[in-house]
Amino acid sequence: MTTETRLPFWRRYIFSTNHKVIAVQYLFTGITFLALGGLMALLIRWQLAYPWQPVPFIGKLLFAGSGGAVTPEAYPMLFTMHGGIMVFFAITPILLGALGNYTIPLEVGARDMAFPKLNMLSYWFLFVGSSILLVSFLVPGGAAGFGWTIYAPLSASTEVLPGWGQDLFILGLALDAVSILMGGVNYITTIMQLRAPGLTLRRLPLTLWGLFFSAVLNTLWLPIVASALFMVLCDRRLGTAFFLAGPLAPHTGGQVLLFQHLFWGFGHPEVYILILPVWGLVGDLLSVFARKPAFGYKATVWSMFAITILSGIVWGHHMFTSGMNPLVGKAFMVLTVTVSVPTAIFFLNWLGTLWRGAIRLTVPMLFTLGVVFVFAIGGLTGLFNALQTFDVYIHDTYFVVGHFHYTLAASVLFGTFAFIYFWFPKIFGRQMNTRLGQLHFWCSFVFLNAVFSVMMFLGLHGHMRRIADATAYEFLKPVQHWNVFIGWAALGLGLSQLLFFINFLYSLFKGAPTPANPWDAGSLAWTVSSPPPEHNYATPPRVFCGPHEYGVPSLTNGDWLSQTDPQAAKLARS
Amino acid sequence: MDRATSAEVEVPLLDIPTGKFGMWVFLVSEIMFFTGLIGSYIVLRLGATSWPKPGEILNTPLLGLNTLVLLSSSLTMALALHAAQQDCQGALKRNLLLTAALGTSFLLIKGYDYVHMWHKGFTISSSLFGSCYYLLTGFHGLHVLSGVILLVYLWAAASRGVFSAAQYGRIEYSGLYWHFIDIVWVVLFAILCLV
Amino acid sequence: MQHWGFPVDISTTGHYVDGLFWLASGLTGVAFLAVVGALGYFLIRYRASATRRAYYTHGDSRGALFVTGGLALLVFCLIDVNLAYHDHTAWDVVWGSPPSSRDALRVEVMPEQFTWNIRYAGPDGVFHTADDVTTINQLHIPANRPVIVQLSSKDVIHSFFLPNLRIKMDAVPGLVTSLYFEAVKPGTYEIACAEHCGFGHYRMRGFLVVEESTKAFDTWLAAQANEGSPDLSWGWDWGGQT
Amino acid sequence: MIYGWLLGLTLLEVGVVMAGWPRGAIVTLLMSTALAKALLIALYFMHLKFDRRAVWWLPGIPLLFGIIFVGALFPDVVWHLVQRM
Repeated sequence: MTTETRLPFWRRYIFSTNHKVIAVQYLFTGITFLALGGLMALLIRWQLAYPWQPVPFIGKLLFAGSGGAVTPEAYPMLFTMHGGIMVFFAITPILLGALGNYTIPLEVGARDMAFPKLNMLSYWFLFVGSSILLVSFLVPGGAAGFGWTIYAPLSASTEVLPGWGQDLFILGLALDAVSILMGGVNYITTIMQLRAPGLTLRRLPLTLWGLFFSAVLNTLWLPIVASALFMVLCDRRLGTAFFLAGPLAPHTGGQVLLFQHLFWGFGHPEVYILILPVWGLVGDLLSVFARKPAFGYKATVWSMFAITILSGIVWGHHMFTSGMNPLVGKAFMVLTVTVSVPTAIFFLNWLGTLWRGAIRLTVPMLFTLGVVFVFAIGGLTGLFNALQTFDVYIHDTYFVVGHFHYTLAASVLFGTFAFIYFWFPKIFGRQMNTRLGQLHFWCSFVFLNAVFSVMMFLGLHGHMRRIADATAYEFLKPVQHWNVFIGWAALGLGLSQLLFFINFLYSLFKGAPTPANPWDAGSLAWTVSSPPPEHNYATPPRVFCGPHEYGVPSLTNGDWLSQTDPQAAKLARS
Repeated sequence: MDRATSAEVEVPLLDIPTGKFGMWVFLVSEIMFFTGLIGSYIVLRLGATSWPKPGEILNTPLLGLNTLVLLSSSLTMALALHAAQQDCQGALKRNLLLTAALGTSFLLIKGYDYVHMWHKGFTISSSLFGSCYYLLTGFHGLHVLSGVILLVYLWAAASRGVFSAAQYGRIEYSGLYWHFIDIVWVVLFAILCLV
Repeated sequence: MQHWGFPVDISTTGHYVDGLFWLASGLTGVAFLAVVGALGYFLIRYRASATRRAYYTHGDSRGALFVTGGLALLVFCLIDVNLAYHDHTAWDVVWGSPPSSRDALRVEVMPEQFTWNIRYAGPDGVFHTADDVTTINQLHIPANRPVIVQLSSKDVIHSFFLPNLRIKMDAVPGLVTSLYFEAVKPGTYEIACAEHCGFGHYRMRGFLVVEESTKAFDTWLAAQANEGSPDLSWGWDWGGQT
Repeated sequence: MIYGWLLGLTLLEVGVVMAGWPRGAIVTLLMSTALAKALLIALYFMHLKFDRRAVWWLPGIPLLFGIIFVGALFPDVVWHLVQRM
């Protein structure tokens, strides 16, 4: 196969089939949309803090018609696009697209993904999908306004939401789904088929296990929601009534709840699709920076497996108040609380990894520990939502919003940053600034908890989600000041991300050059130069031990073994 | 490319070629996609108060014929693979072309069926059954179409003589896809047209 | 008017919900403190130092697995099973044992974007007849008498949320859902829509007026009945089901 | 050979429907014939019969989840029939 150095620019950096280039494309796309989604979050918080007041500075540009204030029509678009963008076009591209594409071939010791062309196609499907999403802001009637959960009949009837923005949102999502599926095929195949000699499944980095299981979940459940999305489109434009009933339906027989089943059948696994890679990353990074083998590696992997299975059969806990058959409710409740067993095992193994370690508090380590902290909150508050009787009270309130932002926003965001700070030297061959990184962590940590914990207290008070103006309700007036508080905390959170952007861009061009292995990490990727050569490995590396051989006794030069270190054969225990 | 890298494989878990593994993973997602559609159909139908009797609306013999056409195409596809493995280029090209032709005729018959139904007033928006019928068969039809395109592409490649007893991977993997489409139709035919 | 925690509870069953919350908070709080405590202690105690090397273990010994599994099992029994049991019992009270439709007040609620249509059976006690009483956004009920509400929807999904009674139920087009409750504190409270139903979702607000007595309620109902003829385009016969 | 079986089964299906047997019988028969055909294709044309058993997991897992998923919707089907307005 031709080495790409001879290829023209556009083949090397734009329509490239090289997994490292594609990963960077995913990374930049993801970060861009992260910023966009964050901006929308700020607009939402402003509207909730100061209802119908003109948005300062940017208001005039965005909402010219209303003198700079968010309108009742614009508000649903804001939270719909915020959710859709964050889940499908920010977090997914970064954690699956970038992390997956970059690490998998390097860590399994392959020259590239199993299907490089498919890989390139996958990115460009995402690109087109995200472009369609952006275009949807400009069409008459504006962007989609049915909430990222796309609940029918609101989404499925043009009588209640006529604009083409709705259809474009669904179309963009469908394209993104195709892109993710292509990625999934590549990840699963590469991890299963292209492992270097000696790299048995027990020697895979935990990150790859996380990516593997999340790819499996995507391959299984994304098609389900895709089919539902197409049916919604038919309902909107072809006069069918799959999800329509009552006066809105052109003919009888449609079932409204069917959509919710199909959506959450995917929607709940989606939570784990996003968090599994983070869990894996946390396992690896704790091990690297505690200079100690990952505690209970096998137990962790089996817990991931258990969660992968469980996640597919608990979706009903999103529908306790939906009017579905109450008999199944209890089954879903019991299954849901069971999830906390594998989760508990994760936490015990993470703590076990730190126990008697030699902990180095680097920036990626800070964010990793941040994940452990915020996910403890996110996971434990999940139990509350599992309890039917309590859930019917806090369902669709800010308690739920706070909970899933702790798991999906806080944990996944910290995981994303841990990934970027840890892999930046390998990807770009330069170091990121440590001081800025630490500052970025502590600011994010404080503001993030301020925002999301207060949300849960609002939820306890009965504050519904997705309402544009809490002061419309008497019983919410006394807690309105908390909305103001969240607004300013959110602004702080947004501003502290500037530290990251500055650091990222500065280091990208001016950062100090870094050695091949700045972290003394043991996995395969760190045996090649930073940035790695065009095709990673001239010859397939031989692997002699697991990726977590730190603190090895009877080692004189350093305290760790690389996976390719021949003396591991007699020294390592994995 | 696949073969270039699959040389690096230590001991593949399932010990099948990388390309075949990838195709199977893709088929997994295809199975789930049709699970979503067929599952919705089942749920909607069982939940409905009234449903037309089989044959009452649909032209069962015609669709039965279509089933035979698609089954035959599966046979020719299998023969094509066999020919490739035996290195008989002529038979390979013939069978690929035949498979594509059968796939096309399936689409043509389906198209005729659509037009006919539509004129009889059985449209996608006329009833829940209509919606389900056109949705399921429509998506299956799209899969057949893409399959036909794939086959023509393979045929062109075969004419360039890229396949041999040592090099028949792509024929085999495409075959998997084609047979999968066939299976889907067998199921759809039973649950839509007969039951 | 409180600025923290739950809104005032006017129901007979609300304390089950609040109780579940405090129980869950206690149990998960302990778990959280344990995790964070261990985390903090390890971070201080086991910092990297030039002299010490990390303890080399893969934590896959039988002992380690035993401890991990044991603790996980402990969590499961003490927290999960415990909570699941209390939830189960609470559910049977709050949702599982509706009052008989004879002594209960029956109400039909048919929301549409963005109002709550409310219907009483009227003097003949039968729904969907000419003497039904319909109101908009005004749900009056007598105190200390069970109320059964049946819901459906004219257009999209709405969610009938009574914060002060700690319950909500979606109103789904083409489907009849129901909930029941008993209010004990007279006064005027709010009905909220909890399911996003369009741009007017935030102002889809109704009023729950708990009358002191059945008598006060009846006089109110009578006053309503005199106003024009009820709109019969919606409403359904309960056919004995409660 | 396999092909012959497939043709036969298809003709049988159509025939049965034409003959207009009792509904229950038809449904059960058709489901079994369809299943048989699907199996034949998978086993011989897709050579699962000749692959090692581990490969069976690939189609097996989604089928299993698919059945569980659709099965979990059945209580709701009943519910809709009861609660329909």
